[in-house]
Amino acid sequence: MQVPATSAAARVRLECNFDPEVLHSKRTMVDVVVWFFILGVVAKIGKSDLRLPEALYESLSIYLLLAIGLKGGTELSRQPVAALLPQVGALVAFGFAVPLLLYPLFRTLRFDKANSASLGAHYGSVSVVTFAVVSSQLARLALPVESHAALWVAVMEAPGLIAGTLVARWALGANPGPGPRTQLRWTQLAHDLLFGKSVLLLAGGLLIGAFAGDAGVGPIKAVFVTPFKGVLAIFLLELGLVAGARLLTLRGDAVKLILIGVLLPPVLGTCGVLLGQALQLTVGGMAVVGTLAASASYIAAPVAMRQAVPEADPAISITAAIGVTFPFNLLVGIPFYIWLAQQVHSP
Amino acid sequence: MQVPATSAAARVRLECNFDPEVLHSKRTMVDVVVWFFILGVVAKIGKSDLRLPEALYESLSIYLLLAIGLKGGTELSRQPVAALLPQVGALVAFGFAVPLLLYPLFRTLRFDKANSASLGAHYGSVSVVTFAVVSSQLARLALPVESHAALWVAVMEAPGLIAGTLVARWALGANPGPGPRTQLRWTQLAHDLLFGKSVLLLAGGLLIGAFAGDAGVGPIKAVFVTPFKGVLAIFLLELGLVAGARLLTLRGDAVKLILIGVLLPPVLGTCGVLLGQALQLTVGGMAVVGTLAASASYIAAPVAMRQAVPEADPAISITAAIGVTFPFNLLVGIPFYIWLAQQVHSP
Amino acid sequence: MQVPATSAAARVRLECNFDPEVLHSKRTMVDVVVWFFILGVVAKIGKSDLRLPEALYESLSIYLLLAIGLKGGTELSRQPVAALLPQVGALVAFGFAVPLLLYPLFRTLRFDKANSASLGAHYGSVSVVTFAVVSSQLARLALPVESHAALWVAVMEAPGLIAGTLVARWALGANPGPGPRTQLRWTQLAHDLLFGKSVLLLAGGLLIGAFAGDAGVGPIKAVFVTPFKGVLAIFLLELGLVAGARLLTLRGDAVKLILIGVLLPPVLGTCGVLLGQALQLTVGGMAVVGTLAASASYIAAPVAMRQAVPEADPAISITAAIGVTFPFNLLVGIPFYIWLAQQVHSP
Amino acid sequence: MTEKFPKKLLVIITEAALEKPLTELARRAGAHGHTVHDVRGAGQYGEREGSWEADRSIELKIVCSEAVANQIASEAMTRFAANFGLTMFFADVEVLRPDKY
Amino acid sequence: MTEKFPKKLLVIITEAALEKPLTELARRAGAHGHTVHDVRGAGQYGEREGSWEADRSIELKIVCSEAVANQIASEAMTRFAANFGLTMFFADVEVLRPDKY
Amino acid sequence: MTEKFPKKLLVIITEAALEKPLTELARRAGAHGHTVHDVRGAGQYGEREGSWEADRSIELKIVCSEAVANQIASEAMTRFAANFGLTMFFADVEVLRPDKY
Ligand SMILES: Nc1ncnc2c1ncn2[C@@H]1O[C@H](COP(=O)(O)O)[C@@H](O)[C@H]1O
Ligand SMILES: Nc1ncnc2c1ncn2[C@@H]1O[C@H](COP(=O)(O)O)[C@@H](O)[C@H]1O
Ligand SMILES: Nc1ncnc2c1ncn2[C@@H]1O[C@H](COP(=O)(O)O)[C@@H](O)[C@H]1O
Ligand code: NA
Ligand code: NA
Ligand code: NA
Repeated sequence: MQVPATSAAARVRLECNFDPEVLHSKRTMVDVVVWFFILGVVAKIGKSDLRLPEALYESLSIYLLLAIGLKGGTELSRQPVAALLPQVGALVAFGFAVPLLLYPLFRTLRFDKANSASLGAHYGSVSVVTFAVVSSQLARLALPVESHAALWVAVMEAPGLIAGTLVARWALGANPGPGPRTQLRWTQLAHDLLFGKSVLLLAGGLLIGAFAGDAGVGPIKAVFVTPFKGVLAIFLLELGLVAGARLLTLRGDAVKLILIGVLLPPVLGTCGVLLGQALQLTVGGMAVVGTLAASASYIAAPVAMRQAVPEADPAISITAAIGVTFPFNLLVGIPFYIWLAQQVHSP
Repeated sequence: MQVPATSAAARVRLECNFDPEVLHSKRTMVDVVVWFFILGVVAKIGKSDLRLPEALYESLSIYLLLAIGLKGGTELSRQPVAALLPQVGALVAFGFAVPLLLYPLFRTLRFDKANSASLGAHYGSVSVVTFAVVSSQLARLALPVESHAALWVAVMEAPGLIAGTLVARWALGANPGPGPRTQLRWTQLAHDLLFGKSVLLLAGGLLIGAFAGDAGVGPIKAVFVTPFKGVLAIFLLELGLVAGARLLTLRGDAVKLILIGVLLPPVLGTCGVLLGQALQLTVGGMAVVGTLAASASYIAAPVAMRQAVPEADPAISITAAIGVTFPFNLLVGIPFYIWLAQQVHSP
Repeated sequence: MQVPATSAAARVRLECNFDPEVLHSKRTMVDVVVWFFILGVVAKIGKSDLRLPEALYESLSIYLLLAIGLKGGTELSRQPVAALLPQVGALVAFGFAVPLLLYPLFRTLRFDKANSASLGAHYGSVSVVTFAVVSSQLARLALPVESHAALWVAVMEAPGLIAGTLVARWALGANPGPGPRTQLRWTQLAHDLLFGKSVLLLAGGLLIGAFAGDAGVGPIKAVFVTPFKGVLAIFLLELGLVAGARLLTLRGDAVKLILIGVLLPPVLGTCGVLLGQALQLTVGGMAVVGTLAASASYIAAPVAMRQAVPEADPAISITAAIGVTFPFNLLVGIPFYIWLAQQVHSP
Repeated sequence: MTEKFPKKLLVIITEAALEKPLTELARRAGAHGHTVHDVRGAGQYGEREGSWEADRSIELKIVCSEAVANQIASEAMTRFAANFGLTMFFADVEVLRPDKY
Repeated sequence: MTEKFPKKLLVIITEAALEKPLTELARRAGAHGHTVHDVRGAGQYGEREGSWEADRSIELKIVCSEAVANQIASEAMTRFAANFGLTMFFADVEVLRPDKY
Repeated sequence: MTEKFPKKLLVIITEAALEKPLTELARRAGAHGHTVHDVRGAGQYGEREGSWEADRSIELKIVCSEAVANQIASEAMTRFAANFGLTMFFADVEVLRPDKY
């Protein structure tokens, strides 16, 4: 992995811990939406009776996916498709590679075959909400991002899940679990990923945005653009409750899961930033790809893995993804990927 | 039925398919909210696991009814009531006549007595969401509409349902179905229509708007006016899922239902536009009355018919109303009624 | 209790029923949100099938609590904490005193011990929605309020509930009810109040607002500030349904409950306004404290009393709180407390 | 050990439109209470996903004496079975307070 | 055919406020699990529509041995029946994995 | 009095991910219908609060002949019991229209 050349100034900044010009004070460093997440975690760990109705959770996640897609879509129509192909190809390949590369690592950490494959799939796929938070941070810092970034999210959702499933098939094929193997139907898996809620709504939003264009989307911006960040805040409150619940159930393999959840993201995130650099993205773009790479899916992945690799214990992957990695990225990871992207960009 | 005199220019426009000045390009012809409906249909037919929570569906439909009422109400207070009476009377009579006139038609098509009455009731009543879509289209085309149009929706909801029930009583009275007749309590039916969700919220919104006036409604416009179209988009996504589900269940009588669902609206819509002309409405007003006439109810009607004409198979009416007529109106009908209103208006 | 000196002019105004300058016409006197409450009551009493989904009710109440907290929080950070302590102390003491003082009154009215304690707890605590309505009224009348008023709500939630529980323990200790006494665990009660939904969200919102400051909260104002009043309107529709249901179940003790529900608020409200005067609050601040004092809790209190004083019949307290006192405050009480605050302020 | 008394549990799964008529019927037939919740499902009349008004189904439970259960069931059969999706079954249950049901 | 083993199903319909106390009680009494869902209904203490906090009801199901069911039921009766809307019934069920319940 | 016919009620409480596979399995095994609703609960595999996708549980009810119930249960056991939280029980019920189930 090529280490970016850093100027003296940048090196100084590194020592004084993140760019002091951009992230000047503790208060502005933490995006307001992150406080909602923390409130949720505190509520759960404090055994509050606060419970967001499941219908609200579902409604908000549908909203976020559609809104992210729409935003990217209005810009997408202006892009020459050919120019996007290398990006898409590289991101798909990256997402696909992650589970393959992580599998031996997890096996070394004594996770069984199914769990190693499933964990890899979670990290190979991406977290839409983490994407929303990094976007919101970049907007606050006035760092522009490629306007079609939502497309990256859409294409990075599935490859990691497919690769994770392949690894599991290959690994378990020789040594099946206790129950009789259910035939994996690949067409079924492909269908479920493509028509799964996340990809369908992201892609649907992208297409609607592209078809309707800025003028068409204008009258619905009061729902899909203006309130986006506030809705994200409420969703993070709910995710805080979920993450808090996972932290409460940490048991035997707690140490392993915390280590994975904290150490993997910076590594994957660094790879992502460098990939962004290789694709000649903007600073914001590099930070976004870094964040996507570092994020672990917890909407599409758990559902997909339950179907494709039922032998894996969902508690393990979910705890790592939403109990550890998600908060880590919110609090530490995202500022770091942004900082790193700025360093890497310095000529 | 009197055919409107069309100028040479209008005739030319007719040939080149809709007014090219107003509906200039394919892209702007389709309102953005219609894409959400299509996304829903695609998701359902593609067997996606996307499901909007029922609580969201209910919440959105309550919102839409209230918002439509409120918008009409703030204007209503400025109208002399006497001036509205002829309109209201004509619309009530129209809605009442539809099931009576359609009954023999449906019987000819070999629907049984109960289903013929129930189908008529659905087409005699109106679809609130179709009204919302035509309003949104007219706004985009900058065609003004009578500001109290919501009143039309409110008064056209019930008459068709009452007439359909009467037809069923009359037809089935002589030849009751397999189960013993339940006594129809008219006071019960009247109560259920008046205090049913749709009429109550529409009328409630109208009255609140009228009482509070523009100044009073001002501070709640951020909820009931600004985001209206975006909320409509989400609701149409859900209706797309519902319509897709109905299309998937089309079976034996598919051809009949598709024919009815596609051929009735233009006929009823034309009558509606001409009625609007007779009432000396604006172009926008004629288009709205045409759309209301052409629309089939799927909120109030199914519930009312299940109580009043339980012998009718709800699948038949609902498939025609929301599986065929609703998408038809969205994609073809509404542009046609608007175009027709413009033609009719040409002096 | 010291009666405020009223000038001749004020006395004249009193006779002609409320200040004619401020509350000039019937129409503007009733805030638009109150009409939504009335619509809900009418729907319920008219036996409409209108039902707001429970998930919507829960979502809205979470929203309102968070939004009220946030709004207060952004201002809180600017206040010297020391200056707030006397206010907080006085309000806590007031809330604590109410159940102790009301207990003998309710006993005289022949309520049993448990119900007397529980009723006192409901009136000792506060209604968040009543607070929202008085704030909205004051904004309409352009009367400024202390910007940290939400803090008052947060601190006045619990004391009344604790005092009511203490009274019940003391009264029932000697003469236990039919079932064997459940050990009351005080730590449990303290935890449940502090981490209960209302206090947690109010306090959470306050802290987030204080941490993030105006700049941080800015981007989420489109969700938590702009639509606040419209959301309140929808919530009042739901509360109207709930209040209507309580009115429908009024039976034996109807007269007693109506008397309590109508006569207590003006008395408590007057005490509250005078307390506000003693604390040297603004006119708006006095009106708010008066309203809080006069309001009866129906979110936190019923839940807390069910746990702490299960012998009390929840129907009694809830009917008084939401069936009688809440509508009374909406329609009559709040205008009166505002008027009173203005009188008291007149030098 | 506290004594138990036999009762019947009648479960009715049907369209949401029948919630009010059926609970009224049950009260008239002598039931002392009922419990309802929303369900989705499939049967003879096709799938009911419960995602919108006309597609909603409920499950209604009534604990009562055998005579009352029979009365409710037979009335529901004659009035509704011909025109509504309707699934009914009886189960034997035991309760602690026989007068309550 | 796989063998079946008799167990008791205890169903408790009550106010939502008792969800936590009852599931804790069940665990202490030896139940290995439980299932809950929200319901609405009516009984001796009037109608409960479940449309807001204080009006919510739940149905709790526990599959367990007869002894555990009796223990849970009798404890629930003594602690809650006097002050809470509470409907309980027992049914005989069969399971495939007797040790699980 | 109308005649009653014995049937089996099979109740399966499990993760929401199995809703589709299990209802398909039931149809193939010969069930004429099914009813589902969302639940929360706890068991061997820990608590499931149902507050988000991966945490949702369902309760599936099938009224059918004993043979069909056995078939569904044993297939569910072999295919899913090893990897999914799964609670199943059988109860005897009576219906009025035996051919419907
Ligand atoms: N065999 C069955 N087992 C369980 N539930 C059923 C069964 N058949 C029907 N149902 C339920 O009863 C409703 C009406 O059934 P049907 O009258 O068969 O259309 C369906 O929507 C299902 O929820
Ligand atoms: N006979 C009954 N059958 C079914 N459910 C009942 C019955 N009686 C009461 N319930 C339920 O149990 C709850 C509490 O009942 P109760 O203690 O009678 O007020 C009610 O809200 C109903 O949901
Ligand atoms: N003994 C029990 N009684 C009632 N429901 C149970 C029981 N055990 C488990 N469940 C339900 O079945 C689901 C899966 O159980 P398990 O396989 O034990 O994890 C749990 O989430 C509960 O909802
Ligand atoms: Na990733
Ligand atoms: Na019509
Ligand atoms: Na108070």
